[in-house]
Amino acid sequence: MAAMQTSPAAQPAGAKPVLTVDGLSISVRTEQGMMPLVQDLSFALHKGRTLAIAGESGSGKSLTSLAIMGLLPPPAVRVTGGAINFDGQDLTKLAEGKLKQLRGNRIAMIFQEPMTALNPVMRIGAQLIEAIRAHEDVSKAEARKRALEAVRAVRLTEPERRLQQYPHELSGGMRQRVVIAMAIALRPDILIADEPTTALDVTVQREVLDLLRDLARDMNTALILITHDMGVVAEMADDVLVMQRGRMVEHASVRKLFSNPDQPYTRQLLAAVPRMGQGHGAHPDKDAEPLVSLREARVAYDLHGGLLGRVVQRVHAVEAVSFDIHPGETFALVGESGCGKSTIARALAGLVPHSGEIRFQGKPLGNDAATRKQISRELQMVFQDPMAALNGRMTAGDLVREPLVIHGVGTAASRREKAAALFARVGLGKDALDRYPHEFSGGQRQRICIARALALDPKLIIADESVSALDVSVQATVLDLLAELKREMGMSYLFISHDMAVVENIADRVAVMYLGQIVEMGTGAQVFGDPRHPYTQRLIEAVPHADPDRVLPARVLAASDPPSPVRAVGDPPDIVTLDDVGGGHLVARS
Amino acid sequence: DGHSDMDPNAKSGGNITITYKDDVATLDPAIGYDWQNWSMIKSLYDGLMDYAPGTTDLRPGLAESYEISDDGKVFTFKLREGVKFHNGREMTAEDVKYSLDRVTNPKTQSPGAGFFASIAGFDAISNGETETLEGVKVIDPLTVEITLSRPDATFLHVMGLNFAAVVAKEAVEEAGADFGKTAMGTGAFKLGEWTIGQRLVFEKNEDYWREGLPYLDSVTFEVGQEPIVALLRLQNGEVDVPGDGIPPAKFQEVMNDPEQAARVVEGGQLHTGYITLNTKMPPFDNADVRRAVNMAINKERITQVINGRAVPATQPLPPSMPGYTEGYEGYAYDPEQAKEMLAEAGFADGFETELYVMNTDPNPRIAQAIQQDLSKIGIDASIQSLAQASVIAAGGEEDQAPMIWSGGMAWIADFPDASNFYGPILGCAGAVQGGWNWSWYCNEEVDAMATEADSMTDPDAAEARLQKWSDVYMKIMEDAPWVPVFNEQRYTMKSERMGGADALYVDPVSIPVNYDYVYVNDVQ
Amino acid sequence: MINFLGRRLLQSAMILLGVSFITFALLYLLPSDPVRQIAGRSATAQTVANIREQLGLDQPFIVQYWRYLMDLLQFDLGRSYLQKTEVSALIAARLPATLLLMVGAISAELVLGLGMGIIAALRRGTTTDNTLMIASFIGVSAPQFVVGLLLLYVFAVQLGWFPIGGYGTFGHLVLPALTLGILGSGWYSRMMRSSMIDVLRQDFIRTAHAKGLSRARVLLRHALPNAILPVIAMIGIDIGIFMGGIVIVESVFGWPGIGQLAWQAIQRVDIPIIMGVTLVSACAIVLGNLVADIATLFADPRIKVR
Amino acid sequence: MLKTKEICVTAIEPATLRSAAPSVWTRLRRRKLALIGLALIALTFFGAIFAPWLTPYEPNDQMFDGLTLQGAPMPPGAQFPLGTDLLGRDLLTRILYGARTSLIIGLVANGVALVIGTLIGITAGYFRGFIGSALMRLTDLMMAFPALLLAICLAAIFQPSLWIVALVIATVNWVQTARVIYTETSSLSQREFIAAEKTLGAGHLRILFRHILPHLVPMIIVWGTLGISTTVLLEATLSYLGVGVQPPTPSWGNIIFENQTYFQAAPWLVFFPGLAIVILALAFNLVGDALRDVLDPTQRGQDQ
Ligand SMILES: Nc1ncnc2c1ncn2[C@@H]1O[C@H](COP(=O)(O)OP(=O)(O)OP(=O)(O)O)[C@@H](O)[C@H]1O
Ligand SMILES: Nc1ncnc2c1ncn2[C@@H]1O[C@H](COP(=O)(O)OP(=O)(O)OP(=O)(O)O)[C@@H](O)[C@H]1O
Ligand SMILES: [Mg+2]
Ligand SMILES: [Mg+2]
Repeated sequence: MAAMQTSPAAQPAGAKPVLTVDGLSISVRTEQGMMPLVQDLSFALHKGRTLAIAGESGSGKSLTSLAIMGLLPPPAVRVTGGAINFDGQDLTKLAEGKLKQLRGNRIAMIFQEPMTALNPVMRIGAQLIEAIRAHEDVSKAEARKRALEAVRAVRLTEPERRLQQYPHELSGGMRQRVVIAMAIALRPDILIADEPTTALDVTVQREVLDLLRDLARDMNTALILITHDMGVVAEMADDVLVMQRGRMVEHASVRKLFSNPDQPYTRQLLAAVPRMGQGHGAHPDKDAEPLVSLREARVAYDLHGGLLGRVVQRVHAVEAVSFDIHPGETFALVGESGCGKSTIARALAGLVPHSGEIRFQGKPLGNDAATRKQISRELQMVFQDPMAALNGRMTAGDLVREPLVIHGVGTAASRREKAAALFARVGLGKDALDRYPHEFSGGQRQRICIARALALDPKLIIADESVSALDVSVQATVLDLLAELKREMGMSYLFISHDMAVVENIADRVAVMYLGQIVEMGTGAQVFGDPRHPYTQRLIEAVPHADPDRVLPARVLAASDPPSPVRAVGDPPDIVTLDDVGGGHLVARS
Repeated sequence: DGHSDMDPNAKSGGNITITYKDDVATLDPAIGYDWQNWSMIKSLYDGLMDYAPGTTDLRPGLAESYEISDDGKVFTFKLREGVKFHNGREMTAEDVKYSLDRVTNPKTQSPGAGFFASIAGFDAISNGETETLEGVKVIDPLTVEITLSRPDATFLHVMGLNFAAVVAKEAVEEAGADFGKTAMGTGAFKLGEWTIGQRLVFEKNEDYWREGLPYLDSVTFEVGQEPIVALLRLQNGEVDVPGDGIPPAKFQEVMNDPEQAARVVEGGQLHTGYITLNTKMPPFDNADVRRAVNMAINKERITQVINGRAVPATQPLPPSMPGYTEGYEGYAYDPEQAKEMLAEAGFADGFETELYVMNTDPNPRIAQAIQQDLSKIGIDASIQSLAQASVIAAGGEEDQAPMIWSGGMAWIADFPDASNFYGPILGCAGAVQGGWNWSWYCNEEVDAMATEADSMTDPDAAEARLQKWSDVYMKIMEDAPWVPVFNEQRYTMKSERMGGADALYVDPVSIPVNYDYVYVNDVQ
Repeated sequence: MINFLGRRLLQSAMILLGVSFITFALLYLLPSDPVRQIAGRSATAQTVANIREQLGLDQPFIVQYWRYLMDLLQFDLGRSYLQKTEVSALIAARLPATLLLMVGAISAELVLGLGMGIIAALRRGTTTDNTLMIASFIGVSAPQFVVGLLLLYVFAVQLGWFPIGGYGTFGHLVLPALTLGILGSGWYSRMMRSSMIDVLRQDFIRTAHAKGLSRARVLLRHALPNAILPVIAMIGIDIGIFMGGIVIVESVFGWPGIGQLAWQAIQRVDIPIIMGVTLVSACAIVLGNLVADIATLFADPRIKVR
Repeated sequence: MLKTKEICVTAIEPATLRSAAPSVWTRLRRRKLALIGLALIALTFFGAIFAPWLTPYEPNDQMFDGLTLQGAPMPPGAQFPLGTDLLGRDLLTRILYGARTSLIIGLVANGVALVIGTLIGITAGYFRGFIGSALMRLTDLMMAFPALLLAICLAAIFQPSLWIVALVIATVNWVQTARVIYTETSSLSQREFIAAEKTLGAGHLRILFRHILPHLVPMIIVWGTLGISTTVLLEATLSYLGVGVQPPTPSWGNIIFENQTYFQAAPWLVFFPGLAIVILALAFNLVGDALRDVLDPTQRGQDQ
């Protein structure tokens, strides 16, 4: 596919770009010689404007930003052509010592993973102060003051206390804000944000995006925003650059791109974006016996302490949750991070002990090995992070055959056939059987997980944030596959996601969770069309829309600590009561 | 008065440093029984009897004179006047009695108690029936009378043992069980400082009853010093005498350097290294087999293996011991004949056996040399190289150790008398479970001869007595329960500044040095 | 924290109890008779029996152990069979030296091992890396006696930088600590290398670089504190490993520690001393593990005291 | 919406466009260092097995001309390539025969210790609960117990012999491995792919050995190779204390220990056996390092 450059949207007349990238090529050295990863990339960046780089996973977005920072992973990956001009110097030719002075000071970057981007054993304050003192000869106290300012600027509550905390003591959203604070502390000319919100749930995502936009505006910073979420692109960007397989596909202003994309790939990408309001949703078949039924299910994690390790506190992760999943139904759980969605999934899969009642196919879920093994044939789980859920030392083929081997299904030959068939089914070639998980892209890995879950022809698949990390096009493929299987084989899903648009698109029924309890439940149309509970309303409001013309709802930005499900022993939380507001639409009484 | 021993060249004053590998276990004369604290205790304490420096000649110590009754059973000791303990109190006959009572009392757990078995009333005290020795009487403050239950020709030697040293009662009672970490005697030195694990300092006893002695102001013992390192320090001028001698690994180096070799002192030792052959275990119950083994051992070669630091032995007694049989050739090295003898005894094809040995160098090496010699006559001996305590335990069992190489645990005489090599290690008394007669040799006839010899207490019969002992050992050699292998020579070194006769550095009683008589040249 | 310590101390007490029992049992089974050693060569059977009774060695095993345990509870370690001195006094006199040596050795091995490990990790795959690998293996394989004497010969005798053995000043400590440290440094350098390689791959290192920090700062402030975490746990294990080496090193350098005491006691089957030293060394190891855990606690804020 | 097949083509990342993986052996063979390691190991085994044909001397033959008249050993020379020892035996011969003992100790005893340590560590780390804490308390106990004392006592209670020594070494040397493996396993068993296996219905044994164990291989290699030196020297210490292999049976460790005080007078007596130990441990480490890389799928394609 030839790269075609469309002229970017009109730029502020006469303004000189702060950064220009000219014909940038990046390659990796392999056994077969230099392999190009990014080819012939050019763009310009202006003060106070936001450039979004979108595109499929593995298309070279992160590498491009690393190249600007001069942080390409040595020694294999290198810039092999082109120039990056900043402030009259070519960054690709600059000595490490000079680059060091620019990094953090003039060009700052927010990395893709907020969870791992901070040094876990260093206090937040120290990490901030260090960044300031690396570039400005100021006293510790002065640097501390500046750090405090930065922390206030990203609207973290209790800024003084935050400086004393360690990264693990903060939630993902708060950590991401710390990373942003670090990046803006020195008021850089250019801020690169690589997928700053992918790991965050919608409400936090909303806050972070608002923050970035405000900062860019207030400080007149040029922002490069890398994302695969077209909704985010639409809301944030002035210009968009679409990449595919290391090449630029299209470069246009955001309005132009959304209203009139030039390139087929861009069109594909836009078409794949799930949008709110396309949902269908169906009422459950009340007569059929439910496949899964939860009655007052509870999961509490004990926190031990004391001389004898007695339980001193309890995390009420799931509290008196009841719902049914019927055969052939897609049931979705939504809610912010830490509200207990995964815990329900884990309880169902038998990974954590529960109280209350969980029935699968009418039989109560026990904890003895035999029934567990039996149930594991019928109930499969697809985990949030495919890389973590696959044993990196086994080939994809072995991984998919694994459930067959465990349950002694078929012969070696028949298993091999079955694995190949499953791979074909999820759109992976035969050659993929002999490769290892790290040799696949994120989307492909997720498909391996799905193939594995399908191997035993289960009745229920639990999909815990299975598509969140995928770029839209891959996400769409996976969702299609799930729908296809549901049609063909009558499979049921428990679908967990924080992406409201996706949920709305595929769920028959939806339950909204808050602090371990369900606060609203009904068909997709009921919940999304007529959200009754304030929390549900807030969630839906926070969803970014892939529409640059939409007027953003006004919001009071206040960072708040999420309420905690940790309670003293003997102090259980209040149980909410659900009222039927009509047609099986249940809403918590407030 | 001992003044005949004074060295006209000696200078008074100065300090010397002596090193040891092992820490000093105790300075309690009733307990101390290793050759390291043996000489230290000798300098801190005195007994009624003593030896002339550098020799094996008995002389009176705290006793000015003594008388022996005609039947040889009653010894009357006249004590010196004005002898003071280190605390200034005068020593009296009561102290002598107290000390003997104490050492024989089982509560003291003295390893030397058995030496006093001939004193009347010993059995009563060791059974715990009484606390005092009936045979020891205080006649007046300066006279002690000791009555024996049987004549004992070695008794004066016994009174020269550390175990018989005179201690101050009040000090013992004050220190209680920790007496061994203090010292209160009448000796030439008193204990100055003792830092456990590091050093002991002996200070000159200004009131010492042998006038003019000691020459040195103080002696410092540094413990925990690896012998090789001690030698390095000696070469560096930090140490005066390496207490553990010249380490084998350095022997050649020292001897090949004329400057250092000049400071090496060589002397005999009352020591014999031997192999015990368990006469209760076949095939060593056959005297011909034992003789064959005696002929199979190449003593010259073994001596060579330890760098010639010994002389091949022919009999149990070392050459410097009175009673040694001059001119006795022993069993000459002759593997051919040994093989023939074995064949005649019915072991033409040899046999398998075990050789026990203590595990510190050079003993395993010597055992391997012995092993090779045995293999030449068809005996296949496997080596059991064990910790000292384990070898001793095995030797004390009737049926466990067919052969033991005695090195490291070997008999160094307690006192220079021929009888000292018999009782526990060759006599019937030692051939009991847990005993030290590891060859389990018990010849009633020889035992009778030994008893007879030890009853010859008349000083005029000394010659005859020694002849008797010589006969005893010749008889034993005929039965061959042992293979005497070598008599170790002592090689020691001193720093340039050390003075005094060479004999003081290889003193047979006070090893490694007779601290009372040595001096340094570099004092003003 | 108090709770954590309390629980750990309780556990440690159980471990010490176990150690005391096993040691006591093993020594009881040992085929050598301590009474014979005490009584000496000329002892009569009566004397032997007397001593056996006095020491309570004629009692059944369980009674003996029980008595020992009761004394132990009053911090009475008994008296040495051969020296007659209180074991606690003997140990107390020597323990400070051993602890000092231990601290010195651990410092030496950490400095050497971590240094070598870090350099090897940074120079991964180069000649430097390979040279350091060979050096580690030589360190691990070299007999301590020889290493000690060699160091002594070169640095004390030839160069005269340090005293030839002994105890007292810092100069005395250097060579013995180094001798022990060389052994441990081999292990540490191998572990540090792989730990460092892992950490250098992590995201926050890239963040640190992105802040424009100098290479040295990234290494020392960011990589090292993280890479060292798995290594800290080793320090507890180490003390146990050192216990063996201490016997040799203390004797080569004339260091007045408990290693020599233990060595002589084992040779002479002086059971109260062996028991005492074993318990003290077990205490040291348990304590070392505790310290390692607490250090990890401080070094890694993610670990919660439970 | 996009069709499945199209995505399949576009989603292949350039870096993964590689031919099928060559076998472990082929990849190992490409590494020079690994080959050197293998050659050294082979050489050691060859020397140990064919010792009688490689040297004209007997290992225990105390030769008259092997000592000077003063009883000093002979330095390396024409007659005795590596010199002689303190009893006039040929050192090369003893090192060759000693390889037999040392290989048994360094490989078998060390291997058994490694297996025990791994099994205990992995079980305790995975099962937690009663079994886990019982095993870890045992490990703590063993760690607090002076290994040398245990070794001495055990060896003294039984009759010392090569196999007893090997057994003793195995019983005391597993502890550290267990501790380290335990920590690693505890964190591994929290990983999501283990949870995933559980939901598939995999049994404990399968999870332990198919899924956790392979991840421990690098650590096992580090401890295993460093353990070679440690155990060979521990055997020597035991022999030196008289509870090990009995003389005159040679082993690399006891040749060193017998002669270490002579290292200035006769350095070859310590140097050559020491060299042998270092080379053996290093050789295994070279192979181990290479094997670790080869077995690690993320390292594929990185070989020279
Ligand atoms: N260190 C490396 N060695 C080899 N190939 C690499 C390396 N880092 C990245 N790549 C490859 O370079 C390509 C671009 O990677 P990059 O991280 O820039 O993708 P991306 O566009 O950021 O994707 P994502 O949305 O998944 O983050 C990918 O195919 C990837 O496999
Ligand atoms: N093993 C555990 N021990 C203690 N608390 C836990 C444990 N696992 C989860 N929790 C707590 O239980 C609560 C629910 O967690 P859960 O993983 O179910 O959240 P979630 O809704 O899946 O969140 P996310 O969207 O971030 O995945 C959280 O407060 C979490 O901190
Ligand atoms: Mg990326
Ligand atoms: Mg979750």
